[in-house]
Amino acid sequence: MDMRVNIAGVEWKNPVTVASGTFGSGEEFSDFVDLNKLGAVTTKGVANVPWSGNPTPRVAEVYGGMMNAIGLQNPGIELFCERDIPFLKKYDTKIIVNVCGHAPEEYLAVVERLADEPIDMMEINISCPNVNAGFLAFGQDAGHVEKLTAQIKKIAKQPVIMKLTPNVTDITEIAKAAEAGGADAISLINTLTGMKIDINRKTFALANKTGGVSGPIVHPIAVRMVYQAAQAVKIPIIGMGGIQSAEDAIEFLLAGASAVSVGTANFYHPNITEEVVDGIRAYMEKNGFDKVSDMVGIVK
Amino acid sequence: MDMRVNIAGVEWKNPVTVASGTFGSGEEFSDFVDLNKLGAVTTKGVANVPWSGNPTPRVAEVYGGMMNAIGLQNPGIELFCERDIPFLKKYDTKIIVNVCGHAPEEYLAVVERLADEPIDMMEINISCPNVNAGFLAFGQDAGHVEKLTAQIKKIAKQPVIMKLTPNVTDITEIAKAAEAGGADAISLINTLTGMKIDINRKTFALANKTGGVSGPIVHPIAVRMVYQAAQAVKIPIIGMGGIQSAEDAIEFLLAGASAVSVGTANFYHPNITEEVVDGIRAYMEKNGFDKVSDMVGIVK
Amino acid sequence: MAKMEKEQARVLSQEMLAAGIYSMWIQTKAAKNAKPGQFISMYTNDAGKLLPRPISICEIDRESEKLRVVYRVTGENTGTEQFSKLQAGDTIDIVGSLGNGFPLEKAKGKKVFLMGGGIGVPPILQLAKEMECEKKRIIVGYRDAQTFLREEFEANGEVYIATEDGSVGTKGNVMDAIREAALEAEIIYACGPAPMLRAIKAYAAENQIECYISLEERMACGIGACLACVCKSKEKDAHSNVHNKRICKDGPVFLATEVEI
Amino acid sequence: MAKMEKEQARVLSQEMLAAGIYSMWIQTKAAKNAKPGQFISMYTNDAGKLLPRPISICEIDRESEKLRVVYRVTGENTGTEQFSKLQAGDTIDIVGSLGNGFPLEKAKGKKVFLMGGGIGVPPILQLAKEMECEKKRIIVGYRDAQTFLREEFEANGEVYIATEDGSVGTKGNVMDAIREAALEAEIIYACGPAPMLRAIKAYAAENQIECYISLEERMACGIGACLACVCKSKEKDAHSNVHNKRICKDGPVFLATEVEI
Ligand SMILES: Cc1cc2nc3c(=O)[nH]c(=O)nc-3n(C[C@H](O)[C@H](O)[C@H](O)COP(=O)(O)OP(=O)(O)OC[C@H]3O[C@@H](n4cnc5c(N)ncnc54)[C@H](O)[C@@H]3O)c2cc1C
Ligand SMILES: Cc1cc2nc3c(=O)[nH]c(=O)nc-3n(C[C@H](O)[C@H](O)[C@H](O)COP(=O)(O)OP(=O)(O)OC[C@H]3O[C@@H](n4cnc5c(N)ncnc54)[C@H](O)[C@@H]3O)c2cc1C
Ligand SMILES: Cc1cc2nc3c(=O)[nH]c(=O)nc-3n(C[C@H](O)[C@H](O)[C@H](O)COP(=O)(O)O)c2cc1C
Ligand SMILES: Cc1cc2nc3c(=O)[nH]c(=O)nc-3n(C[C@H](O)[C@H](O)[C@H](O)COP(=O)(O)O)c2cc1C
Ligand code: FES
Ligand code: FES
Repeated sequence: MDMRVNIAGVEWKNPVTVASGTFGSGEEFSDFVDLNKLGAVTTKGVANVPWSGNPTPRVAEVYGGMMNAIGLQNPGIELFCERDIPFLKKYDTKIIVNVCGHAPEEYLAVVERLADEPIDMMEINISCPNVNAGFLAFGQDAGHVEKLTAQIKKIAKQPVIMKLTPNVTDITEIAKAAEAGGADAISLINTLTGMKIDINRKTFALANKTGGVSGPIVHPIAVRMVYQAAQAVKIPIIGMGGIQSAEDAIEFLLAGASAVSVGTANFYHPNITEEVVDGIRAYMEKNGFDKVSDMVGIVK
Repeated sequence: MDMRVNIAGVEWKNPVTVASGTFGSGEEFSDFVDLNKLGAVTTKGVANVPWSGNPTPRVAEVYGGMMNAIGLQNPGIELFCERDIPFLKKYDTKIIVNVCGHAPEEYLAVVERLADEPIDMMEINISCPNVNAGFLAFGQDAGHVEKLTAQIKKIAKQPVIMKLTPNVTDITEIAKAAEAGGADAISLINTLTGMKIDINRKTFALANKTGGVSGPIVHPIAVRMVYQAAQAVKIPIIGMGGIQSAEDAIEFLLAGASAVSVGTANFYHPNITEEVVDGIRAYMEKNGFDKVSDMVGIVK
Repeated sequence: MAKMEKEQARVLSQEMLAAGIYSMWIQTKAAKNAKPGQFISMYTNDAGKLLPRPISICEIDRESEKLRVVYRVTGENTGTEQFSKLQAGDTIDIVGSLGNGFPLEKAKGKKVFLMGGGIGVPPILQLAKEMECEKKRIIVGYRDAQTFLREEFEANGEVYIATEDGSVGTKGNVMDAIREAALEAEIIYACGPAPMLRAIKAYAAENQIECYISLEERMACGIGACLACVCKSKEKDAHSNVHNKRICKDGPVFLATEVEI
Repeated sequence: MAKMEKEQARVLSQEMLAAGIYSMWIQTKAAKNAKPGQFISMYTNDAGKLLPRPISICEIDRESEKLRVVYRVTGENTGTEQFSKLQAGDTIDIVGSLGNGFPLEKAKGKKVFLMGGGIGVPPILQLAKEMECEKKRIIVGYRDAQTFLREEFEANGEVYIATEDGSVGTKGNVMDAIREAALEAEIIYACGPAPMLRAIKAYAAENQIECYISLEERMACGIGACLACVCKSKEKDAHSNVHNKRICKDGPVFLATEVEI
């Protein structure tokens, strides 16, 4: 059983990574999961300078999932490079650094700073609010996506994964824009924007009013978008959204994702990633797939 | 306790109706629910001619919800007017007829045919695939929405509710387009497009490949969109998406909806609509609201 | 019509009949007016699994308001697996009885085949118990020697068994069993997988036998409202105004010539 | 560090202590290294409710690997309501023990206040049991005469009670109780609602008393990974590199002067 996958020239030992922001920098979960068993670790988003994030409450439970408005709190790229990258280097897994910013310059500063760091890939979170586009995010506008991708590619020393937001009319248009901008891969989906109202306190459940919905409830929407994107672009896709079992992950692979990320489920099932790896292997065995890549995108 | 609401000049006895397509023409549920207790009955979508709908399987269960691709099977407006409207007229409730079409002419034919029928409102489903816009629906393009609304308003004899799809980047843009076109009210959300893959059979769970996701899992997304729309337009809003309790309904009212529709929950909780009416009343009592309208949009 | 509702039924017993095949008796008002061939919608307690599982009625005790269902656990983490863990004293939410049932009265004075295959076998039992006819032949097909419900059938008619692996009765399917025993009928009632029903429909057409078949489809409402569970009908259907009939409401039992399968 | 995991703990007993307040003993490996002031993440079996409920440890039996939690049912259809229905023999998924706990050792030789209010009362019990100090005064505030855990406290220190309705002890809150009895302390440990903690923090600042408070916030991971549960910190935090500390990992117990509440 060959679990290896090749994502934009980087070979992962298996197709399973974690969704950014749900696994800290890896360190927090290292008591629960043997990080050596993961194809890659994707870190929480990091910006050029430290961000304080949003006021609390930052999370709320919703039926079958959760909502968050952490606001991308992060220690800034300097401390991240000093502390978190060396920690992850102790493990035999690939390192994907998730990058955020409010404006192109901020993304570019992080990408540049990462150039000489021993990381394997970077993932660009374009769901961050774009200071130049009102309340929309970079990722909601194909033009911005293509431009930002191209700017990043020009200076990036590692393969670039553009991470798409699902809050768009047509995901294929955005996926194509990322590809046109030169992205080496895309990942999707980020969270769906939602809102919860506390009817007793008569106010929003989150201080930020809206938050990003994640967890099992987003899975069917994520599978649809991964499928549509897979029909639209040739670059590899990392599928995520609501994975809480190997079966959920396999749906993404069959729909056209070359790898998958496990997110919210880490919070209530801390060693779920290991189970997903084992479950994919068992499925391959049962269904006669020798290589993971033989499964990718076969449902059309 | 005054439960009455006035939606575009039509007075409902309470703010609760059913979501189109989840309650048949009302007849199928009349053994379970006293239709006299509903503010309004919204019928399944009807077109100018009978539609056969999609091949089966047309539904699939997903975690905390379902997916459907019925394909708007309907008996056509003639039989509908002969049989279903007279049935509903026996009850003391408002009648909202949901209208579908592939092209403007088809919508207009239905609207025209309804002119002299004793119905109270019509709801225009603009999530139908638009034959002139590739795989997009009318409702995914603000220009189409405004134009179609204006065309319908020109001939409609009853107040017109435009029913919005959530599969868009910016719901406020679409809501404003409906308002600009002259809509008397808007309703949202229709289903979110999803996909499920049967990993054992290695094919799509639905014959149509994609389907519309509904049920409790869409609630936070629906509340967010209703809230955003309420900040953007002045016309009344009918909120729906995942209501399975009075609490869920109240969130919509506090977020700015003047009335609510219960959909998928009818399938697993057939008399849920009565419970929602009673639960809203109990909440008003407990929280000192004399009129439903006093609750509407107070969370800002 | 009587006011209907989702009812919390009480589990009276739960028994495994064969590998993965369970039998459950429940206490429910739905038994009062139930007919063979009808089904009930069974609901899980799992907030992740909201849709009903339609399960045929296997036996009816109208007097003491009890129903029996016999069902297959289709896999891990399924609703039917959850049902199989219920024990006497537990409750289960159901809606029923639903659908039209088999037209029993048509069998009067006739030679009848009652045919069941796989998990389509259970509804044949109540049918066999209530049927009054000239000659009652029950032909049931199983995968292997786990011929669940066999004794009950033998108490209610002349039983022929087919098994895929040949371990009991005719090796093959119910059609093979008929041929082997050179049986004949004037009317057929059948429930089972689509290929079996197709074969029976063809056989009935060829021999001009009146034939009723019970169909399956994914359901969401179970009561005719959502139009999920349609099958193609030969004629334009009066209700739908297109060539579609609702299996939950207009069926699950159809005259074989009415529907395309 | 030891390999951690989500554990299926066994419920040993469940008891209602006061209206809506329950006490549960569970069998769990987490007891082994548990400390007063730490908490456990408790998970429901409800597919609709996926996030953990953080609940403080009320008592620890390290020897026989048992933990006690005392918790309030916050409303209908909540996770805590589901917990309250568990009975001896049932299982519950937990992760723990989590957080830092109260710095017990700092109390050596000092006059101590152990202050608990409302549902912040329970963690004070194990603290009282383990604390070695010069003078141990336990000041606990309740809504009314339902003064749960009172006997246990009386077995472990000098107890002062405040009730909002004045039915027992001082009418008012724990601060009123201190004033009424003119008590003094050199170190304070407290857990309770934010307004109470604010008052205690101010009192401690005024009187220059070392003070440790246990905070609450909504959590998603409980282990420091998601950054949901932060509070504002006075200094830039070494881990976050901003003025935020994680209550689940860096707390829930903080030196009062470290955090802004
Ligand atoms: C009228 C009718 C009568 C039936 N009678 C019986 C019976 O007596 N005994 C029995 O074992 N089975 C019967 N079935 C099949 C039974 O409904 C399915 O096996 C069952 O719903 C599967 O549910 P699950 O929880 O095991 O699977 P899951 O995979 O958890 O089901 C997911 C969803 O798919 C639906 N589904 C899956 N398979 C089927 C199917 N074959 N038909 C309809 N819906 C399906 C489920 O209802 C559920 O909504 C009948 C089906 C119909 C339509
Ligand atoms: C460190 C810590 C220790 C605690 N110790 C105790 C204790 O010993 N006894 C006790 O009764 N309560 C304690 N609480 C509060 C307890 O966590 C909440 O009352 C509980 O989570 C509410 O869950 P629910 O199922 O009743 O409510 P629901 O409304 O179903 O909860 C929905 C979501 O909100 C979260 N939530 C709701 N209220 C709170 C809250 N006050 N704090 C944190 N999360 C909340 C829940 O965890 C859940 O994720 C503690 C909280 C923290 C942070
Ligand atoms: C608490 C939380 C924090 C997140 N932070 C980030 C982030 O920093 N960068 C990012 O690209 N995505 C972030 N996400 C989105 C996830 O990486 C993922 O795209 C999304 O949650 C969907 O997957 P899931 O349903 O498996 O969680 C975050 C999600 C959660 C729940
Ligand atoms: C089976 C089914 C059929 C539907 N048919 C229609 C329809 O004919 N016209 C329409 O406007 N919406 C239709 N809808 C969408 C619902 O009216 C509603 O907008 C959506 O399901 C969200 O609400 P819910 O989560 O409460 O179901 C249908 C939904 C379902 C589940
Ligand atoms: S299941 Fe809804 S019409 Fe049959
Ligand atoms: S709950 Fe996740 S960091 Fe505290």
